[in-house]
Amino acid sequence: MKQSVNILLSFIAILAIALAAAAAGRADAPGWFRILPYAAFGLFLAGFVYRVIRWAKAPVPFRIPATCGQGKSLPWIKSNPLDNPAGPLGAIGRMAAEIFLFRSLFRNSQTEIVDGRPVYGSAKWLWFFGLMFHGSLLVVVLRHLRFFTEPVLPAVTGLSALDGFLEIGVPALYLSDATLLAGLAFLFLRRAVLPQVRYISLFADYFALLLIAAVAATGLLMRHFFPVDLNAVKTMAMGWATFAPVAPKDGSVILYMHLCFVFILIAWLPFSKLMHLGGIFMSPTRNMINNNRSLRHINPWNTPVKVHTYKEYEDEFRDKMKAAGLPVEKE
Amino acid sequence: MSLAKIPKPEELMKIGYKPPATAWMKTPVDFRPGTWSYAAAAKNLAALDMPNPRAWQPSDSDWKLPENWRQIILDGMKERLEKYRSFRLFMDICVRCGACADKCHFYIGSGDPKNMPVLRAELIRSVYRRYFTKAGMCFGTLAGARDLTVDVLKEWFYYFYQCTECRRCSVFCPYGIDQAEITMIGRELLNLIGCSINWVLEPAANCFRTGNHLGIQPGGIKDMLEFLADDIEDRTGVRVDVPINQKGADILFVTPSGDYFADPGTYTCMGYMMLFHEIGLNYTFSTYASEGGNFGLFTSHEMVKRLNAKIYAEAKRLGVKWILGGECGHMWRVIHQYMDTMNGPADFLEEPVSPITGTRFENARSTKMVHIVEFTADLIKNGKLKLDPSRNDHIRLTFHDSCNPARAMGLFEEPRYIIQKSCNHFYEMAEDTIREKTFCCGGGAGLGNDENMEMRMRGGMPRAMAVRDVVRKHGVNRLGCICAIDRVTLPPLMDYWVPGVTVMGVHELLANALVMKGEKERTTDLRGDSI
Amino acid sequence: MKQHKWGLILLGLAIFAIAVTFPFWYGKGKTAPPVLSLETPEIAGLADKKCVEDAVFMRANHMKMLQAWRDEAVREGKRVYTANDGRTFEKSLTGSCLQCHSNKEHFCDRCHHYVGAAPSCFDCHIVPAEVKK
Amino acid sequence: MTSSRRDFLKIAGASALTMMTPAIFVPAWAKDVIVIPPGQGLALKKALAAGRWAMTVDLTKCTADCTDCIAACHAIHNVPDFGNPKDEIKWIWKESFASVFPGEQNAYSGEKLQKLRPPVFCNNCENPPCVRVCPTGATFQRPDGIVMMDYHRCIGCRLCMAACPYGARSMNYRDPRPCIAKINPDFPTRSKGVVEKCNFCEERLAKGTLPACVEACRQKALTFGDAENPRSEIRRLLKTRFSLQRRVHLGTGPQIYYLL
Amino acid sequence: MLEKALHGSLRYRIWIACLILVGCAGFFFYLRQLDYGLGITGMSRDVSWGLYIAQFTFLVGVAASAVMLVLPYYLHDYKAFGKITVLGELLAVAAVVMCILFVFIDLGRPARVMNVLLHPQPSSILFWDMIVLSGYLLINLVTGWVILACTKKEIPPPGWIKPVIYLSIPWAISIHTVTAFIYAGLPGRSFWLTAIMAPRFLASAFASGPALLILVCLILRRWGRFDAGEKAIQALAKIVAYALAASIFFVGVEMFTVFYSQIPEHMHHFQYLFMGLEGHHNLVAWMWIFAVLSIAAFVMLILPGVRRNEVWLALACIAVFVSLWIEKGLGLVITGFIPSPLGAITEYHPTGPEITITLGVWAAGFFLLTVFYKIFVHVRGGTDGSPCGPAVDKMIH
Repeated sequence: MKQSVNILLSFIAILAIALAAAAAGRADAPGWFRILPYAAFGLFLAGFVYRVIRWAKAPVPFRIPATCGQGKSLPWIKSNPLDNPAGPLGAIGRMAAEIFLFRSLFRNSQTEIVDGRPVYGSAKWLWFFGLMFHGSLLVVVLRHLRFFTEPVLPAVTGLSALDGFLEIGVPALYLSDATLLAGLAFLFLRRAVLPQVRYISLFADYFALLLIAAVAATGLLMRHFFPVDLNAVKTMAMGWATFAPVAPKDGSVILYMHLCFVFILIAWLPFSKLMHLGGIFMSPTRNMINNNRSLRHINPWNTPVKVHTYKEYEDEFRDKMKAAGLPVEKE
Repeated sequence: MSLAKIPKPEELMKIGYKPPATAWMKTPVDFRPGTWSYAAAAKNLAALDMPNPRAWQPSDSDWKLPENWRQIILDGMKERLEKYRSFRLFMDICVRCGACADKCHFYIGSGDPKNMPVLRAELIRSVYRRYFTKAGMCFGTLAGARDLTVDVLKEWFYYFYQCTECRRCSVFCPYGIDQAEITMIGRELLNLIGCSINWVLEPAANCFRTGNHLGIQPGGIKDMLEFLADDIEDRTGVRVDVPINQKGADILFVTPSGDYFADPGTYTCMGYMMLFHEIGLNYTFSTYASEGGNFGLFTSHEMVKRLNAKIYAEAKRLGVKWILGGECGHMWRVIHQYMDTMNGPADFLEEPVSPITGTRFENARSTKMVHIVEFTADLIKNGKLKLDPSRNDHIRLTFHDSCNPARAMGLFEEPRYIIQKSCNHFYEMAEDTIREKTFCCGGGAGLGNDENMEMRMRGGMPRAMAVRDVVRKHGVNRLGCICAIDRVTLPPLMDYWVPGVTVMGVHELLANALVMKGEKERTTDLRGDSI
Repeated sequence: MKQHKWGLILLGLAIFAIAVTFPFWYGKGKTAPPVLSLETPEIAGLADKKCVEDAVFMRANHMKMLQAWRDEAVREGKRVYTANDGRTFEKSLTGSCLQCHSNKEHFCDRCHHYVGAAPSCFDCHIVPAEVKK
Repeated sequence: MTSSRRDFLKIAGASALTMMTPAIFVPAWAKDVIVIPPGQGLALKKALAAGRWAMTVDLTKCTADCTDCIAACHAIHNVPDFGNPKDEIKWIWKESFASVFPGEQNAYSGEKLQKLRPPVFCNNCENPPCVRVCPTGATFQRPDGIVMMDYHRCIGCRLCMAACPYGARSMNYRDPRPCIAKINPDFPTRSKGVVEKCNFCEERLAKGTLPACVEACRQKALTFGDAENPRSEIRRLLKTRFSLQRRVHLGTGPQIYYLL
Repeated sequence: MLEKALHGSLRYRIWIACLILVGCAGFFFYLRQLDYGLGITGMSRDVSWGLYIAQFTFLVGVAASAVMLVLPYYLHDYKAFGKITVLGELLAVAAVVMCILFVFIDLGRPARVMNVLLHPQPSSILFWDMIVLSGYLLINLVTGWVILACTKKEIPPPGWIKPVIYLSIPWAISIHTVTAFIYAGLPGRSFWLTAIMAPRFLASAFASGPALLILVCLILRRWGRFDAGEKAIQALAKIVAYALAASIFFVGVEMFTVFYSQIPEHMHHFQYLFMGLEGHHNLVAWMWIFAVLSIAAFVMLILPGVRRNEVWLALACIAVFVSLWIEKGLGLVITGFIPSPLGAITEYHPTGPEITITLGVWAAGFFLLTVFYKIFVHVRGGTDGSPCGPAVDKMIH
């Protein structure tokens, strides 16, 4: 199968990165790890800003919200301010629901033909696991602030405590790690197994999932199977944050792999489909207010066009109009 | 005519959703008869000053493209990437989750993976990546990029003219990616090298010259409207006026030409005329702006603007206070989302106020154009109409939300309110097929032609099956809608999938129930069927 | 209506940039990494200043080792740990570890606070020095 | 399994390949419960070992108003005093003869019996129902008969309290630490939410000392020893004296013998 | 389908808001309990299980009752239950979720709950109870949801669902049997040490669960646009009547054995329950309410004329539910500890926080139940073919 090649390739790519990281770790990485984090983070930030500015530079010539509920019209008709926002509050609410709750994906259904007719079943798994994956990722990222703040922010400590509420093992298994991997597993399997989704999947689709999975897996391995000296890790992280980078002391191979995957992930993010992180905020069908008829929207490049004027029209049809008894401008 | 050529419904229903063994980039397009529309005639291209007028058909191997066609397209893409944030964004942020896949009526009806909105967009995205992103330039296929070849161009033509721009996919997309936007840009690009379909360009050319799609000249319009007035008198005993091009009228009424020239739209038009007469509205038709529809929407943004300009121009010339629009789908997408931006501001008009009820239509404050169902719902709510719903007792109705009023306006309750007040037997279709999740008739966006009939029947299948369900469950015999294209495309769809169901506009239903001053006792509905 | 909405977009970008650069400007990280104090009388009295296993291993693995000790001592009654170099120790947090590292505040806590670890050992196990106070 | 875990620590400690040792791919928390083969354990040189630990309480020596054993036990084990009977935690306490031995008294029992206040504690049963019902193995029986509480593993479901026919178990309904008069650093306190009980001073046995209550009893009423060793003092006492066990008909095999 | 629960009438929204409010109050006090420990409750060294475990016991019965719909429909093709088996399955789901919550909040160290899985102890009945309860939850969630989804799609349910449904029948028996074994297998607790504990549990379960279902059906008929059908409701009422009869009979049997044998240890508990012991009679009033209500309910249900009257039926069902709640939810668990093995009588008084937390869990369960039934009614209403005119009317105010 042609589409399986992409899966294979992405596995190979991940493996290659892991090996490279291992090699870099052996070959006395310190120098490397003084530049790499800044390079990756710089690419991430600059790339992200660049992409957003690039989108922003293109105007939104027309107001094209996709309306998914009753619009605001006559006062006695109950409108749906969230799915069909009539004002900025509604639009903000709609975006918030989209970003935090994956509102549109919540609508998802599954179509199949049964007994010669299409039926539409509820299909919330993608929504559920998608939300679980993204939410877990957010928690994981926030938790890592413990390596970047000194003293550790109380909120971060609280979040970690909540996340490790179930005392599974020592150190306690973070639930977000488990749910993150579960979400990733669902998304990957879905992509690799469902024929339709596999058909549309590109190399980058698998690679993105596997890269994040690699980050999560190396992180989990470090926490539970190949412990590292957290003091040294934090010293390294704080070194970066204070622009006084120090090489990780006694860094393990897994740590190098973890870092390498993270650097590649954040450096690649702005230039990949993962940029949907920023893009969702800009989507005109979602972030616009449906007030087209009550407030004029301006198109900055409203190019003049050639039209067929009434004069030209009457000139052509004047006789016929007169014959039909229709009024004309010019007798 | 082509109904005979297309397979029987049972045959058509055998849809395989298994994707082909070859990767989509390596699966060439097959111009199978019945699934594509004829190319635009040279005369129509010329009439609209469009490039590369010539005689050709998509099934030809040589499309007689201009020498530098690739450059034209790429330049056009670049220009549009800079002009439309939607286009650039939608090229960039799709994650190919596939949530849109089985939401497209053409995919459900055909099983062709390139009819999944995501893949339809990938057709153009792959070219975007190849020429406009570093990754695509460097890594090619691995980055999902591919060269723009004639085969790719043919694929574009086939699949962008196999999308009705209904926006159903956009409802389900987690990023709101709107395939209609991508299709519109895709069609614009194709138009740059003269690749369009005749069923779009002929109405557009007609509209540009005569003011309406059918190319009807002023006298013809008057005759037809008078004829409808005769019919009204015959059914009701009331003679209604037919004001045309009247200066000094309060309101300009614009409706698709299909409403006064083709059944069953004509009954809807009779409905408008009866309603306006009954409430004593001071309004006028126009022969110059005799078309509400706008096939420019299926051509290019520029063409939208060219064809739409007549409405405001005519309103200004006639000196009306505001504009009332009839039942139409894409007409309302243009009026709601484009008209004011393109051809406004309409500062020569007044903010719309119903002369009958005094209601101020706040939501049309700037555009100054009110949808007739908003107008009528307001009349009913204020008790200005006397309705006898039992006159519609022979009708068991279900209602089809047209894509554009649904997903570009959110016009759901107004038509239902009118329906509910005008008849006693109203049944909704399955909830996944109505309101914002409504299915296309299969023939929108200029695809409602006969040569494309198989694809229309496939694309319309989800809608038709939902109708069939309520036919079986509730004995429904009539399909209501508020769209002129629906009134043209749904009857053959119903004949094919659900024989026995006929199609009507909401104002036909209203007019059946409307008790008019001085009317005789009604024995038939507007169609002459006894009640 | 405004066209580009540059205001909103730039605001959003600024918020984003501020958020992701948080560790850089939060700035409280100038403090040096904690120095774990080994200055207790017990350690001072040791001829060979060596922990149960070597320090690199202990830094990364002490929690796992303590957990293993815990289960073996409580559940299996095996209370003697033979270190890699042959020395033996009682498997006991209070009885072994805290005897040398009697300065919990300056040894355990400093690092635990630094990396945001919150072990629950001391909910039950007692630091002898603290009781004496 | 057990030795491999010790090996892990050794190997891991020695090897520079800290992170690459496949042996540690088994997470510590995924380890099965270890079944201790008989005759193993208590490796400390001075540790006291037995086939089955048991205790006799000589009711002829035990005086009703003496609480030395209780005080010693509770002090050494950091047993808190909450000051209310609801949350009360007790390892040893005294009850009336009728309560301890329901059915063993009669209407005409002499004053001598009625006046007795036998000390009661966990019987460290031979067939302990609390171990049977514990869903996590937090309560388990050692090969030497001691019924142990693993405070690290207890989830606080209190099924063992329902199962114990002797009311020997207490639940930490709240944080005990603030209510401990004087903390003994050599024994852990408990956290709120776990169940605890007499453990036959297994921590003292490991160090070669007798249970605290036995040591504390000035009347020498308590004798502790190996019931499986026919030459032990406890066996001698049981051979020569009449003894009662609490609710022995329940089949639990209590290992506290009351001598009369 | 989940989205259907997000919209509803004013009455629905108020009801949901109330449930959320009570749930939040419960959650607040649960946080207090987490902080302070179980000492916040009325439980003590002697009475170490209280309201929480008692509710758990009672609700296992409610959960098991789904079998009373599934069995007649699937094994005996009793068509009248066809429309409402899903109701029973979803009730079971909500009840099992409440059970699990009640066990969870009763734990002293909830954070360690996973130890049950990490260190499984096959000798522990609680371990088996966890397995049968989670299995039952899964079975009912899957069957209920799949059948509902198929109803919505108007397609026949998939073939594999049948074996799962058959499996749910013995499984339902097992959850209550295993739960009964938690009590019946304890050597020192003579009150529970009886071989008919499991049958007693089942009998009361088959009365209380269907009684609740009847009430739900009556509510849905009046306010929910769903009619389960008179035949189904009457059949359920008969099930309740005979199960209640069996339940009362079993209690009588226990009393005979205890009081005729005159073994003091066994007698004390019943004396405490119905007469009070040594001046302690906390539960006496409750138990007599139980006795009166259950017998009155039995009489009402056994008389066809009374049973067919909707109001009387509702009253009888409330009486059944309340009386069995008293018997299982108060009497059975707490009395096992009174008197204690050492003969001490410690009374048990649930505290305010404890009651609030208990109500919070009930609210969570009813929230789930409401959501399920909202979806159920929507799906049923959508396919049963009521004209949609009135619905539109409601949307436009």
